[in-house]
Amino acid sequence: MTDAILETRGLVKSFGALRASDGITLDLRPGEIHAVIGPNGAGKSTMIKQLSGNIAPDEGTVHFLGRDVTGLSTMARARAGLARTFQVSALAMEDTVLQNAVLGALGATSSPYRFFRPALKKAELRDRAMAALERMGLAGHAATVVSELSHGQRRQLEVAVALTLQPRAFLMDEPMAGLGGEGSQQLTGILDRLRAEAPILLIEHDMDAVFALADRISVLVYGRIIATGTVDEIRRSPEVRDAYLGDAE
Amino acid sequence: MSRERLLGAVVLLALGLVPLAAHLMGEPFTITLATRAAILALAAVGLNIALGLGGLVSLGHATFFGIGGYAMGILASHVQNYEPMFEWPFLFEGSTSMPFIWLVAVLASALVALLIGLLALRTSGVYFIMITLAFGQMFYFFSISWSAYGGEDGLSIYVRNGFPGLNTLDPIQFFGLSYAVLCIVLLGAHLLARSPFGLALGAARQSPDRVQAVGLDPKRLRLVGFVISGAITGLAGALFADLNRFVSPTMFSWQTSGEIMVFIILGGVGRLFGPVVGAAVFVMLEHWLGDMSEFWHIWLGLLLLAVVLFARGGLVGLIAGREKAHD
Amino acid sequence: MLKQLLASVALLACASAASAEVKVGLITTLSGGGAGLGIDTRDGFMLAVEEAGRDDLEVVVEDDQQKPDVAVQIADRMIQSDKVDLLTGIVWSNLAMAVVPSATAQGLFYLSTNAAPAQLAGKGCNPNYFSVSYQNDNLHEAAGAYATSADFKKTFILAPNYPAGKDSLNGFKRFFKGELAGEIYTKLGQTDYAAEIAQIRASGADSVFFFLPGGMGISFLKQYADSGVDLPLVGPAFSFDQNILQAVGDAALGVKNTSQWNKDLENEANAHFVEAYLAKYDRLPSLYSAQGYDTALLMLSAMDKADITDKDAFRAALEEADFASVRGDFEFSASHHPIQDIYVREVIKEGDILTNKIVGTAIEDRGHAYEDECKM
Amino acid sequence: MTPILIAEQVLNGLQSGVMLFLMAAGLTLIFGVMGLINLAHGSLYMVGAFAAAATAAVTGSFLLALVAALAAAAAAGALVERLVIRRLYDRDHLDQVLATFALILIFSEGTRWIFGSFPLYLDIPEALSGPVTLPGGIQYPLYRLFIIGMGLVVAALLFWLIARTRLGIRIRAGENDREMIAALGVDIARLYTLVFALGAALAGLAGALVGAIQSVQVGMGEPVLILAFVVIVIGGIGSIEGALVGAILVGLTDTLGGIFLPQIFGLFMDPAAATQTGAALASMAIYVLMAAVLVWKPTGLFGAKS
Repeated sequence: MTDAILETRGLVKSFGALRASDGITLDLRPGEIHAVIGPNGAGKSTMIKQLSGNIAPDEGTVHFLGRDVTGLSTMARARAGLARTFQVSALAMEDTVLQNAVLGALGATSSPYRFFRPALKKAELRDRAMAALERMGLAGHAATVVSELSHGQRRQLEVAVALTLQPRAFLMDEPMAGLGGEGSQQLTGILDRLRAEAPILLIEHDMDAVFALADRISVLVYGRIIATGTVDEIRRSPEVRDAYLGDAE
Repeated sequence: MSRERLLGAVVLLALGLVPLAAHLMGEPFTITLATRAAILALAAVGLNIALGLGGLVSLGHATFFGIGGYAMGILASHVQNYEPMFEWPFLFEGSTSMPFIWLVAVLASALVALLIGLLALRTSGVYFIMITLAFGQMFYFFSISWSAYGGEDGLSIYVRNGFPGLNTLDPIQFFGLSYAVLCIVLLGAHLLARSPFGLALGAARQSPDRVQAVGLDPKRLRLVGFVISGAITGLAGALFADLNRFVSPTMFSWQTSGEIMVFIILGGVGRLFGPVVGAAVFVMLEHWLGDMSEFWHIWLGLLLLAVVLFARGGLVGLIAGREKAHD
Repeated sequence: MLKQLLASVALLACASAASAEVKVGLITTLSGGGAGLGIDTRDGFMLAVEEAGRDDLEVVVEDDQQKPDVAVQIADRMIQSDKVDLLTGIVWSNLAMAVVPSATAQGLFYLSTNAAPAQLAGKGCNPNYFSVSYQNDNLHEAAGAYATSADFKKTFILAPNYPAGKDSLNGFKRFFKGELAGEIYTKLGQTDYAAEIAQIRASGADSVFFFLPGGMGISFLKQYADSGVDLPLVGPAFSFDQNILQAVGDAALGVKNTSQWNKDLENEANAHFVEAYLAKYDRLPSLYSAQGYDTALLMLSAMDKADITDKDAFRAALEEADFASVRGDFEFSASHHPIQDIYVREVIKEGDILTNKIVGTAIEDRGHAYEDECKM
Repeated sequence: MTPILIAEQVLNGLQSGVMLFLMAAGLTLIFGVMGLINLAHGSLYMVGAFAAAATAAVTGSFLLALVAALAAAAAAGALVERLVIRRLYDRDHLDQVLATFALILIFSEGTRWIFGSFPLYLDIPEALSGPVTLPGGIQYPLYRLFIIGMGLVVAALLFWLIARTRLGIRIRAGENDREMIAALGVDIARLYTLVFALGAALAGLAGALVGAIQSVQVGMGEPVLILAFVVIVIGGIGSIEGALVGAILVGLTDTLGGIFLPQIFGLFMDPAAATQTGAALASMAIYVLMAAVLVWKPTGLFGAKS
């Protein structure tokens, strides 16, 4: 075994004739941001769903913290410390920012089958939630209802909820999506600091952010990883230029 | 205090005071009406946990209402007819004690809710509405043809069951008991909504992906919510049967499910006092419109339509504002 | 119209507040699919009340929507709020079972215009409960007796799967001496009887007895007539009642049915009733109208003899049944159910209108099967 | 039990299934295109039956009665769509359930107000009455064969309409993407009114056809409505094929269950208890079927994955 936190070997997933994942092997090492890029339809969503446990691969395995988690549910992986953010914000829109963060803390620390004491009055839940909100600069909005937040704030809340899990690794599905230049820069700074805490597998379209953040980049095309390497290696790779960057620019 | 809270407190207080005044003025029927409103509100508070909090549109809550009713009917009829329910492993004659009947009603409806929930929660959306309806119909037809307990004729219990220290035949005392149960359950529902469970169930309605991503199982949350919801509606069924001193398959009918749902929507979905307002208004309408016209269902229908189309958030929403309270 | 009626009755009542007043609660079905029966009951009852023109009588009418819990609620209101002395009018047995036991337990009189389940005739009989119509089994028993006398050897019998349906088939079998070709319980509210008719055809029966009240009977009769099975049919009056016959159409022609009343019964009271009803409501009376009318006559006769506040005297007056029934002779058994003749009718056409005529007597002076169980 | 009797019962099941299909097709179409649960669909069935009975009483013509049923139900459907249903498309199922529940109350009591509380009369036309002898010696009512034929013709027309015509293309497009067909310049409001009226007309036709052999009375629509819901849920909501398969499945289960269950219980119980228990279980059979299908396939036999 390597010392990788998260590792896939030979993931294959087909939908009818379409091979959305065609033998994906990659790993996420401690302290790094590993970005996965690729054109639309390359199979990035299918890959992340197999990592998070939303869909099961036809072949191949997923290891997390040295354990084979291929057969585990999303919930079990989350409890084991795999935190995920969504491409389209998946938040409880009618609840407040704090309630959303407390939900994360609840999943991480205790059973939800407690029926009488108010959730927000539980110190251990509240402290953990507030700590995460503070780090994302949302502490001032704790009492705001999510539907009233700006788009950027919602992206930050996504990350904050993931943080409350105190995860061992992050799966982030296009966290910059829909953010303006300024918002994007701000989030880039946050992610940059986050990698020390837990490594991030980052799927992202925003190339500026990817090049600024990534320790390593993997390029996914038609369900295959065609190259993995440092930022410079990828920039120089002729295959990547041909297959991807070439037509992107 | 938010306007919604204030409105709720006023309605609840009124529901308590009106029968008291009626008692002093010697108008026992008003007390009966208020008791009916309180018990129907209780049934709707139960459904509101599944519907409002969990987003589970159950068109089969009459199942639990009926099970609660039949728990009362069956237990009490055995005592009434001097026919023990069973003699082995020990002699059991049935029961006419409300606390015991309530316990049986709650446990039986919770158990059935668990079984129905396990199957029904595999589906969602319209399918969930329809499968709950189908389970209700199963119980309805079964109860009609179950001749041991009266079938379509139902079961008549001549004397209202007892509660330690109370004369339940006195309308005001039985009202007080029903009202107290309603208040306790409302408090419970209030706590539940703010508890970790309520937070998680509410989030499972709004964003099941998120709930999974933080390591919680939305299906299990819904199942537990459905069971709690069914148990409360079952308790209401037992009280309703005692109010009428009668149970019949009508309690299982899909119109009953529809009416319980109507209370909630009339009052306001997912609002603590919505079911209370809805049930109280419905009982008053039934009473007054029924006096006004032989064709009062037309007016009831038009009114319901108006509420759905123009008063989103129900009557509570109309008066207290669209925004729900947050703590 | 109802409101005006009530108002006028109430007004009359107010005019002479001095005399002891009788307040009557009439609970019956006035809305929904079963409203026709309740409307006839009410109209028959109110006709007699108006003809009496008494100023010491007030009638409160309420719609039970054919729902037991609503009926209970109305009964509670009438007892608690309107302080009625006497209840009447319920059409359906399940509603009667919900209302009657507790009302009589509270000391009220209940006069049944129709529903008379076995429980209330036998073990659950009550001194304050009187059935003016019949005991539920009676018409079915008469059908059994008729089937025997018509020399039916192999009869196929069917009824819905609910208590009244089971009572019906048991009642029929009690008086039927032949053999059964088959016995079916259908679903309550069923509308398609193709499957049952096929079974009848295949069973080798020589006749069919059915009890399918309301819309079920209409559906059955139409489908039976169209099926080409032409075995003789017999059933209780419910599916051949005046209001239903027009909806059944010619499919009902010639069918024998049993009833304790018909509009051509020859007695003075009946002739007057049919004429007055037709004049007032512009339609022929049904069995329910007749039962409602008789119930009101019984009550009025007791009011002449006793004050309702004196329960024992009033009860004794009711027991005498000293009124001119549209059925001719009328007397109560010890359990307060009628002892009466039950007739066989045949569906005929008078001009364009389908109606019944009496063709014979099925049972004479029939009481009921539960008399011995009644201890009071 | 002879083969002839079994064959006859299968025909009966088929006939009741075809009738259910007419109801279910409209329901499933309306759900598929507009995403609307319409509890008031049974009321349109009732409107059809009453219109047919009233017309037949005046004109004496069964054909005119059928035309009147189609017209009245379609008109009632279009009217209700314009006034009420239109406002419900963007609402959740809960609001739809309640609003259409309210419509049932209005329709039922309104009909009673107009036509009175007593059942109306509608009869089979002379030309279609009485039994015919089928191959194998089965005596079977001609009118029921007519219903089966009529139902199959309507089913074929409906499939053709959806697969081959412009309207069908729009309907299919509407199922997939509301905005897209709006972008194509189709008047979506008119399309919806049309689809709703079409569904209503089918229900009205069913009401009239069935009214001739059953009882035309207030409240006749609700039992059929529940059955139609069972059908479309089994078949998969939004799928016309599913509605056809589901309808026939429900028709057969209901008919054959009622016959065979009591006989099966008769093998090991005394006859009286067996008929009662069998009848009780038979009345639950279709709901058991529905629950079983949903547990096995949570979106019905032909339903799209949700």
